[in-house]
Parts: sequence; C-alpha cells; structure tokens
Amino acid sequence: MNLHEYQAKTLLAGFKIPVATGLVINHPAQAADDQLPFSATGTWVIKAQIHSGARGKAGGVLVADSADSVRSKAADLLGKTLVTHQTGPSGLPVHQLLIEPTSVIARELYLALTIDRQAQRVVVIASIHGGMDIEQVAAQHPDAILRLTINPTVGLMGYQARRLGFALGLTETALKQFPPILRGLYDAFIRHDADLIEINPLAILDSGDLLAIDAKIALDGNAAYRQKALFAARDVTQEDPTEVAAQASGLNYISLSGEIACMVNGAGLAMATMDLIQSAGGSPANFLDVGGGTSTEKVAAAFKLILANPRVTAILVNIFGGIVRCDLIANGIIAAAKEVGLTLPTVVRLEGTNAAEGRRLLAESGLNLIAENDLAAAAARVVHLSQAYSAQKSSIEGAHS
Amino acid sequence: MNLHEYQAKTLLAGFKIPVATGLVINHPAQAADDQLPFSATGTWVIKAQIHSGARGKAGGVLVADSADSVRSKAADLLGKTLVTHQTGPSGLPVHQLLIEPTSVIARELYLALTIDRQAQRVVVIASIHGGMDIEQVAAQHPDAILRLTINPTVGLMGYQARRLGFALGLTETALKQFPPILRGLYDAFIRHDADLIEINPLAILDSGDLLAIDAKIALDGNAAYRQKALFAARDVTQEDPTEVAAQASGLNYISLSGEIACMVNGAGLAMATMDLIQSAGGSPANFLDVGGGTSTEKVAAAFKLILANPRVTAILVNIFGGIVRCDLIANGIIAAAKEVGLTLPTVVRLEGTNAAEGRRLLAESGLNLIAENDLAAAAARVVHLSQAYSAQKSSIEGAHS
Amino acid sequence: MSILINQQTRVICQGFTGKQGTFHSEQAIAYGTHFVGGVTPGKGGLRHLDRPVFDTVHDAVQETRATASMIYVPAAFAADAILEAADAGIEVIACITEGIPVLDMLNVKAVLAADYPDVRLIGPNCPGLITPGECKIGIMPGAIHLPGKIGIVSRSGTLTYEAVAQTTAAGLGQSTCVGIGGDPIHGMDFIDCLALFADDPETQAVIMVGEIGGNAEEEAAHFIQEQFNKPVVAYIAGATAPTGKRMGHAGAVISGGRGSAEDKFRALAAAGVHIVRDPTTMGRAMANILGVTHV
Amino acid sequence: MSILINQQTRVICQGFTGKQGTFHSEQAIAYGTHFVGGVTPGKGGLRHLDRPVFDTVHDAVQETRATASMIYVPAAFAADAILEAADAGIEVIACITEGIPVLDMLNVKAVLAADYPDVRLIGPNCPGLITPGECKIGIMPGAIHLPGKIGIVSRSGTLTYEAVAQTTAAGLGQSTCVGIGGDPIHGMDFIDCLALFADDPETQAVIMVGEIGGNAEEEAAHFIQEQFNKPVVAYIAGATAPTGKRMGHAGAVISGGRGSAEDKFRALAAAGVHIVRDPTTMGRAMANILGVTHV
Repeated sequence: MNLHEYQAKTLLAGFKIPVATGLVINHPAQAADDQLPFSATGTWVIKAQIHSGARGKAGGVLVADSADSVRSKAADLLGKTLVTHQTGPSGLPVHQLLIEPTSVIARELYLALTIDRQAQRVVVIASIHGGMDIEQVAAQHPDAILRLTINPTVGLMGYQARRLGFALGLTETALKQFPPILRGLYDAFIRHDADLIEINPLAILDSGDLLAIDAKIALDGNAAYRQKALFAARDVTQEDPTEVAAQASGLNYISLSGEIACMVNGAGLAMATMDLIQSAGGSPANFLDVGGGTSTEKVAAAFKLILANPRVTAILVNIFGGIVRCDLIANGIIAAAKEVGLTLPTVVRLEGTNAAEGRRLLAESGLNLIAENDLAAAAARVVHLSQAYSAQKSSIEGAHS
Repeated sequence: MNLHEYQAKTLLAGFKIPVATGLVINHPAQAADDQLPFSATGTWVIKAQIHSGARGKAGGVLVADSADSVRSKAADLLGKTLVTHQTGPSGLPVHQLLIEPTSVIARELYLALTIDRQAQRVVVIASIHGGMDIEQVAAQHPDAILRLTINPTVGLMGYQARRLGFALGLTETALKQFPPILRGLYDAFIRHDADLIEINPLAILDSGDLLAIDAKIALDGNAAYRQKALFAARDVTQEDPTEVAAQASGLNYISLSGEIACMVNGAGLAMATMDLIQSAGGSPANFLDVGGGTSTEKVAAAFKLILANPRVTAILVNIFGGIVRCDLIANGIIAAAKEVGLTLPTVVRLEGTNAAEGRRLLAESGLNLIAENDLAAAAARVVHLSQAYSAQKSSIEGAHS
Repeated sequence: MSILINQQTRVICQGFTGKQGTFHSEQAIAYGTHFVGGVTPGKGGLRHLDRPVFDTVHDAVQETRATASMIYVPAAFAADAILEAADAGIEVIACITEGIPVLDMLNVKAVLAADYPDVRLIGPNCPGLITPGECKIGIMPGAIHLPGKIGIVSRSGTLTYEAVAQTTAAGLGQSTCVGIGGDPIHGMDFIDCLALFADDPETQAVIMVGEIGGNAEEEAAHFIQEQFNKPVVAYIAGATAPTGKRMGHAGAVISGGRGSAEDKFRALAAAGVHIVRDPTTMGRAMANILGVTHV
Repeated sequence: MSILINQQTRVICQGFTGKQGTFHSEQAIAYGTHFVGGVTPGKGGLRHLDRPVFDTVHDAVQETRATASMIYVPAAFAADAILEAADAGIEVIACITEGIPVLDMLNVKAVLAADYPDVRLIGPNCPGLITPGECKIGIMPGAIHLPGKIGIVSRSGTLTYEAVAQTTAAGLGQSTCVGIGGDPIHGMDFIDCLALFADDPETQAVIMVGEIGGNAEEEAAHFIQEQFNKPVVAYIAGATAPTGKRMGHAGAVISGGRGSAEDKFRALAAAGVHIVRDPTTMGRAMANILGVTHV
C-alpha cells in the first residue's frame, strides 16, 4: 500500500527526518493566511497528493509567491485528474494538496531503502543524481548508484552511514546530519514494515542543512495486521476501483487493456492463461486469481468484476481442480453465471478430479458456457468467440448507426 | 554493578514484569499506616536491601502481621550488618528496607538470563526448583535446569517461551502470562546491558498468577557510558571501600585475606604474581592491577591502598616494563614511596627496557626498596621478608604486652 | 529414489488441529504419507486424526522422530513456527502459509543461515512438495501424480499441477515436485532443487516453472550452464504482465525494467535449457527430448 | 613462516590520529611493520606519521591494499570499527580497545559469522599480535621478541611478555605471538590459533597462557588431545583467585564453581600438555622439552 507524500512525511518526522512544515488542504479556503506555514523565501510549493511520481511534468506541482496565489492555484489543482507515465491513461484524481514553503537548494541527492531479494536484506540505494527517477539514473549513470545492504542483527551501522555520507560528497553540517537521518529511515522501514522508502530528492540546502523535499513510502500488505493505523489511512481514490472491489471480495484482480477476460485459480496459472490468450491472437482484459476456494460467492463476485469492464467480449475460466472436485466447481460456476445473468461467450476449462462430470454439467446448464478440457484449445476457442462476438457487435452497432 | 532488589523490581516493572507493590524505607517512621502497601493476606515481608542473596538465613527477611510490627521489625533491621555466605565475614550494612505484602505461593520457579560465553548468546536458565541457589540446583538436580540461547537477530521467539512454559509445568493463567514476562526480561536485559537478571523465585500464586518475589540485576560495567541513570544509582555502601577507592583512582583492586601485598601491571600478571607468592609459601593480601600507564600518581594511590590494610607485612611490586622504560618506572616508584612514607619491606621486580638502570635507581634511593630482576627470586624474597617482619613485629608486640 | 522426502520420511503438521491443517493432514494420510502426528500448543496429549498432538515441535520430534513438517499456522505466527521446527531438528520444513510479512522472512532466513544451515525450508506461500506414491507434504492434489522420472520445481502452485498433469499424461511421471513459493524471500530456490535433482539417479530431467520478478531464473540459468547435466524444460509465466504490478504473488512484479519473462527466457535458452512459451506443452516437450513416444 | 601476519602484511590503524593510535603506529613503524596508512573519519586526505589518512577503511583498503588493521578507537565505537574493517575486506583485525560492552561483542560475533566468516578478529581488550622481526600489530614491546620457533597464545597481556622474555632468554624465539584478550566474548580463541600453529612449519611448539573463567582452556585441551601434534606448555593464572570476583579482566571470574585454574590444569595435563604452575618457568620447561641447552 502506498502512502501519500504528506502521510510519509508525517511518519518520517516521527523518526527525526527533516521535512518542511506543511499544510494539507482539500479546499482552497483552508490555505488561510494564518494557516500557511512560514516561508523564509516568500514562496510556497503546492503539491498534488496523488500516488504517482513525475507529478511536476503533469502540472501537479505549482509554485506561488503570495497567499492569494496559493489559494487560486490550489483551486485550479483540486479536483483535477493528473496523468503521468506511472498513472496509466486514466490518471489519478487530486483530492488533497500539500503546501510547503520553498527552500533554496544547493544540491539534490537520491536516497531510498527497499528489500534486496538476492541479498535477502534491506538495501540502501543512494545517488548524487537526485530529483530524477532512479531507473533513469541506472540507465544513464549506472556507476553513480551506491548500494549497501544491512545485516538485520545490528541494523544500520555507523560506518555504513559515514561511508555513504562521504561517497555522496557531504561535508560539515550535512555530513553530521546524514547518519541520524539514515538510521531514522532504517528504523522507520523496520518499525512500519515498509517495502520502499524513497526520499527523492534529499536536498542539501544553501544553509548546509539536509531536507527531505519529497517522500514516498510503500508498505508491505502482508503486514497490514500489525500496521493497522497506517493501513487505516489508505486512500482508495488513488487505486483502480475494480482492483479495490476485488480485494474486498478476496480476489486478486488487475485491469489490463485487452478484451478477453479470464478467471483462474492460482497466480501463476492466471499469468500463464493471459500468455496463452495472447499467443492465440487475443489480448487479456485482466489478471484475476480467484484463489484456492472457488466458492459460488467468489466466482459470482469475479464475474461481476469482469462484466463491469465494457471492453470484454469473451471470458475464459480456467480452473485446475486440485483437491476440490470439478463437478462441485462446475455447479458453482453455473450458479454464479445465473446469478449475474451471464450472456457473454464463456469458455470453461476444468481439469482435475471428476472433470468429465463437470463438463457435462456445464454443457447441460443451458447457459453460454463452453466446456473444454485442453487449455490450449480453450484459449483458441475463446479468442475465436471473442472475434465473432466483436464482429457481430460492430455489425449490430453499424446497423444502428 | 549490582542493583538492589527494589531497584531491579522498579526497572522490571517498566517491562511489565509482575512485581508486588513495595515501599522502600530507610527509617521505621516511613512505614506509616497510610504508606504501607495494601496486603490482602494481612501480613508484610520486610527485606533488607543488601547486595547478597541468602538474606533470609542471615535474618535479613522478616514477616510482620501489623503495621506496628512492621515498624518495630524495621527498626531492628535498619543499621544492622548482615553476614551471608556471599558477603564474606565483614558482612554488609542494611541502610534500606523493602516492604511488600506477602502472597500465597503455590509453587516457586527459578528464572534467569545471563551471557553464555560458549554459545556467545544470551541464555535463559530456568528450573522448577525455585527459591534455592541455582548452583545448589545444579549440584542436586542437574537435569532440572533448562537452558535456551537466544539468537540476537530475532531475540526471544514465541516458541522458546512456550516451550519453557510447558517444560516448567505451567498451565492456564501462568502459561499465558509467562511468554510476555520472558520477553520483558529479555528486552530489559538488552536495553539495559545486563550481565544477569535473576528472578528467584518466580512464584505461581494460589490465584494462578505469576509474581516475581525476588529480583537480582547485575549490569555490564563496560556499558556504564550508555546506562548512566542506572549507574548513577550505584550504592557503594554495599561494596568493599578499598575496591571503591581503587576504582576512583583507575586501579583494579580486590581484597584478599593474606599478608603480602602486590602491585602489578596487567591482570594476568597480577594473578600470576599472587600464585607465585602462594607457591613461595606466602599468602597474597590483594589483587592489584595498576594498568598500562604506571604514573607516579597511580603508583602512589596503589601504595596508599595497600598500606590501608593493617595485615600487610611486605609488598611485591612486579612491573613488566613493556614500552615504558624501567628507569622512568623506578623513578615513579621512588617518588610514590617517598610521598606515602613507605617503610614496609618492598621487593620491586622490574623487567623490560633499561631494567638495570631502574634497579640501580631503586638501590640508591635510600628507601626500603629491594630490586630483583628474576620474578621467582622476587617472590621468594618477599615471602622471606614478610616472615621476618611478622616475627619482628610479634616479638615487639610480645615485649610490649 | 527422489529428493528431500520419501516413504520413510516421518511427517508432522504444525497447526494440526486447525481447519487447513486438519484437511491437508487427512489428505496426506490418505495418500499414504508416513504421517506421525501434529502440533497445536495447548492441545498436547490429545489425539487428532488418530495421531498424537503435541504442545511443541520439540516434544513431537522427541516422541515421533519426525524429520519433516508442514506448516499451516496463520501468517502472524508462521516465522515462529518455521524457527521452532528448525530448532527442534526438523530437516525439511514446508511452510504453506501465505501472507507472511517480508521482514519476518528476512529474519527467518538470517537465523536459518546462522543456526540451522542444513535445514531445508520450502516456501512460504507454496503448495509444498511431493514424492509421488510415497510422501505428500502440502496442498497439491495427490491423484494427478505418477511415480516417475521428471523432477519439477516451480514458483507457482496451480502451474505446477499443469506440469504434473502433463508429465503424467505423457507417461513420464515425477520423481519429486517442489513448489518453492511465490514470495520474494523464501527458502529453497531453483538452484537448491536443481543441485538435489542432479544427484538423484531417479530424476532423468527437470521441468522448471518460473514467473516474472526477481532474478532467480537467471541465476538458475547460470547454474545449469555451469554444472547441471540433465535436460531441463522451462516455462516462465507472465510474458503479458505489465511493469510495476504485482501479479498475485508478492514476488511476481517487474520492477525497474528487470525481471521480465523475456529476460528469463533469454537467459535460460542461452544456458541450453529447452524453453517453452506455451504452458500446455511442457510435458510434450519433455517427452520429445527424452524420446518417449508413450502418448 | 609464521601465522596471520608477516613482513608482507600491509597494516593500517583505525583511530590513527588519536593519542593511542599515533603512539602505537609510531612503534609499529619503528619495528619495521609494513604500515601503509590509517583511518580517522573527517581527516581523509591528510598525512600523519608520513602515511596517508583516510575517512573510511574502504578507502584505505582501496588505496593501500591493506589486509590487517589495528583498532584504537574508544570502546563506544569499537564494534562499529571492527565491522567496518571486516566489510572493507580486512583479513586480520586486532582490536586493542578495552571496555567494549559485552552485548556489542555478541552482535559483532554474530555478524562476523554470518557475513565475514573468514575474517580473523583478535581481541578486543588484547595486546595484539606480533611476528618477531616482521610485523607488530599491537601494544607489546617489540624489543623483547626474537624471531624463532615458539608460537605463543595468551589471554593476558603482560603474561604474554613473560612468555616472550623467557623464550627469548632461552634462545628459542617466537614464530608468532597472539594475545587473544581477556574479555568473555572475543575473536580468535586458543583453538583457532592452535589450528594455525599446527600448519605453520616454523612453529615447533606452543606456549599457551590461560587464566580463570570460562572454559576455553578445557576446549583447547580437547582440541590438543584430538588433533594437535606439537608440544604445548601451558600456564593458567589465578590458582589463588577467589570465586565470584572479576580479576581485572571481565572474563576472569570463577562462577558457579566452574572455570577454576585447577580444572584447567587438570584438563590440559590429561590432554598431554606440559603444564607449569610457576609462570617463571614457561621458557625453561619449553627448552627442556625441545632438548635445547642454549641457556
């Protein structure tokens, strides 16, 4: 789960990470003269709180040199939808703004902590090229990326912080401030089950002080049970509504851009099913893992998610029965299909115990459920049905236009 | 450094270890009716706060069944000196009492955490035989001592606490209370740089609840710099005054029962010197490591400590010069001997650079300083001189009696 | 022969009396697994599924001489359960539980490396492992398996079943199937399994099922090139997965342009692995390689 | 030959510009040690004792190819200094600093075992180590040493000097002398040093100087009995020490009736070690064993 910049900064301030005093508003009037944080520079930055980087290029970061200007720019920004290269074409809505005094920046650094899967450790990633995507730095200046892994027994050691401070070219004030900042970030990472904490940029101000200009925190969803306060602050307006609805039903759904929906038990098999649709000439409309149980309720919820997508022209259900008998699964699918009034062409591939009986039940259901036991054939069939359905639909639409 | 029972309990209460509500007094009047902790049993236990176990046998633990009785028994106990098998013959003075309500105890357990040198881990030691010395349990019921070591990366694991709880025969309430108690003890151990935390006994009350009846905490002296609050609570009245004075001078002194004092640079060499005195037929009066520096001030302080012991009849100074030149050391010894007015026969063994020159300086000092370069000869010589001194002294005393 | 587990393996279940533990223990027993008991703290002394229940894994090991454990405890207690099993002397630990916080697994791996370097952890978030006809430790459907000659190692559960069903259909059968799990930090990896399959005379070839995310497949490719001499067929799921999205498994995410299926296919192909881009052809490809014409 | 260090060993000092670091670095240089520089954070780029100063050990290793370090930083920073040296690739680390909290050393040992298993840590709270005539890393007086054939390993500083002076007087000389330190948790132990002495052709025999507390001497006795074939002379300090009192060294305490000098003498004698109860006779006893009549 992602935190907003302002949430991340509040959390980090609790670990003594230097951040600007900010004001969070969801209405321009909240930026009253006496509410605005003091600005030594006389200017303020107004930042759209969306779950995406690269906000600046999308018009999500504005500078104002008076309280009136802050309010008028805030009014412009609130309610907008911003499209960045991270948001996808539908963009993300701006419901909250963070207003901070601007600072005079001498140099920008990149600093992040995340999990290094290979080392099986928390890793610190740093670069003197702050203010740009780390992927971009990796492409342009691969040698300028510093990495150090942290032994969990002792945590971040003083020598590691010193070494990184020297390597980043810090001197005097910044060199002294850096180790406690890094220790604070590590403590925050561990204490709050982070997946990623990114300070980009970490600025060296003209005064010599360090300041976290932007902050991004992603949390480990598996740790929600022990990070209740943070997970309660989740902002679902920043997520795909279908994916949010899926989670509420215990389903794992990710929207894709194609037209053939799929419903599969198991994440790996779901990806494989998407791959098969593509190699059969189709394009998957989603990733959807219904998990192990495949109850009627779950299947019905899954059908509803699929049908909410107007692009979908056909459905491929792929269930490897495993321990649950295929006749029971078939009954669940039939009940769910009836419940949601399924009319789209739907190919069901059932494999496992009692698969033949399951296929018979599907065939006799009177619904548009085509049983297949071979997965490759099922993929070819659903692509074919999808194309036929599209052709029919466009001819109908053509006739009516 | 040792904490008093009441200090240990206050610290442990901060880690949610169940302890009785106690009252600490240094005057009977402080045990006023309205100050005494409530006692459901109607009786109180009055415990002398001294740095020793086995207080009960020495009369340091009394029970009273009324507030008046508490005060009268407290008056008896305060100011006494208690001698236990741990205090040595001189005993320890009682300046403070801890008064607690008594509890109805069903069973007594032993529980301690300390450092396991071999495993290089913190170790939990537990036994169903609470209320007696663990050394005694080790001798009588070696199989009844449970040990488990703790990996510092993860600390005390839930399974370890459960396993110990089952092994100690805990049930229901006690079984549930035990893991958080053990975790609290481990946290306290780590957070406060303990050498030892001992709860003996840890009682299972009639109510089923666990309660720490006694608590002993020893802290790692090397960690004093980061445990300032605890080390500030040190009670030097419970320590050998000579050892305390030695520490203040940066010396390492331990009182022994013999008559030949020694002053050595290096702990190992100091022990070896004691061993040599003994095998030469004498008995060492002390362990005394003056460390690496051996300045005139340190040597003078060391002579003063030695001379404060009326049993001393001769002194062996054993310095392996090492990097510091022996002529400089000799001058330091001479100056210090003059400063303290040394008259006792003193053998000085100097080895290292310029040892011959050092010996010449000692010989020409006009003081009772006998130079030797062979350590075995020095030990023999000092024993001889000690015996001669004793004989002379007793003949003088005989003549005067 | 087989790897990790066989008919002699004495198996216990942690979380034995819970719903999941009960169901899959029943299945394991029905499959013929040498299933000797289970652990549920506080229920020691009872019997469940006609097997003894113990308060601790240590007790269970002492009484039953168990050497393998399958773990079905809730995610919040799984790290503790894994280390309890290791500390009690269990040699093969299959942690089926999903949803364990990644920092818990970091710590578990550090402690295993320091204190129990010989323990084999499978998972978490995995279907477990099975030696067909001998020992089933996990949630896979036993009936689709056939004792045979193909070793299977997979990051995905149901995709493993595909590989199993296909090799069963091809008459090849399986020596041992290991689902190593979909979490970013887990126990045995492809390389660990390959090293065991290399030494197992029964295993004639290996099917490897990978997926996007991380670089375990690339490392396996390197290992195969350097020191693995049996035929390997590999499929990687997620060729159509978008960047930056977690595809169900916490570990299945392409990040910073790395960990794509194409990268992995390329590395494996370069290492001499027979890659298949159609997951329905794993068994057929293997049969072709081994020159089996059974189907 | 020798163990751990020799003429080629490139040595740095951590805490280089401090009072202790400066003094003992000067001594090391005067002794002829191949001393290549030192580390004091914030003083990188300066020169001190005609050697370069670096901000970090990593920088020092990169620039000087140092393989050994002696540490003189204050106790509060010593654990960090040890791990910095290990992380930078230093192979032999002698930590002279005394007064390090025991929990710091527990953690240091755990990290060394996990991440830097090949690093040799000597100390802390030790005089260091020396290969006479070649390389001096520590606070021992160089002048008393003589290149020769006796390996010396000791828990005590000044008692090591006794053993050195006696073997020098006997004309035997020393191959390498290692002061392993007096703290309860430390780096190399008797056994580690004995294993190296066993493989060193120059070392003909070993003098072991132990003291009360712990059971390292008993473990060494077991090791000697099982697999050490050179003559060993051993002295244990503290036969007259009382129970329960720390004799200067944090590790030198007889607790719960265990760790006494008598226990250790007995174990060593049973292992075939030539024990001496008079510390002034270590050199003479060794000369007798080796049949040397030089003195």
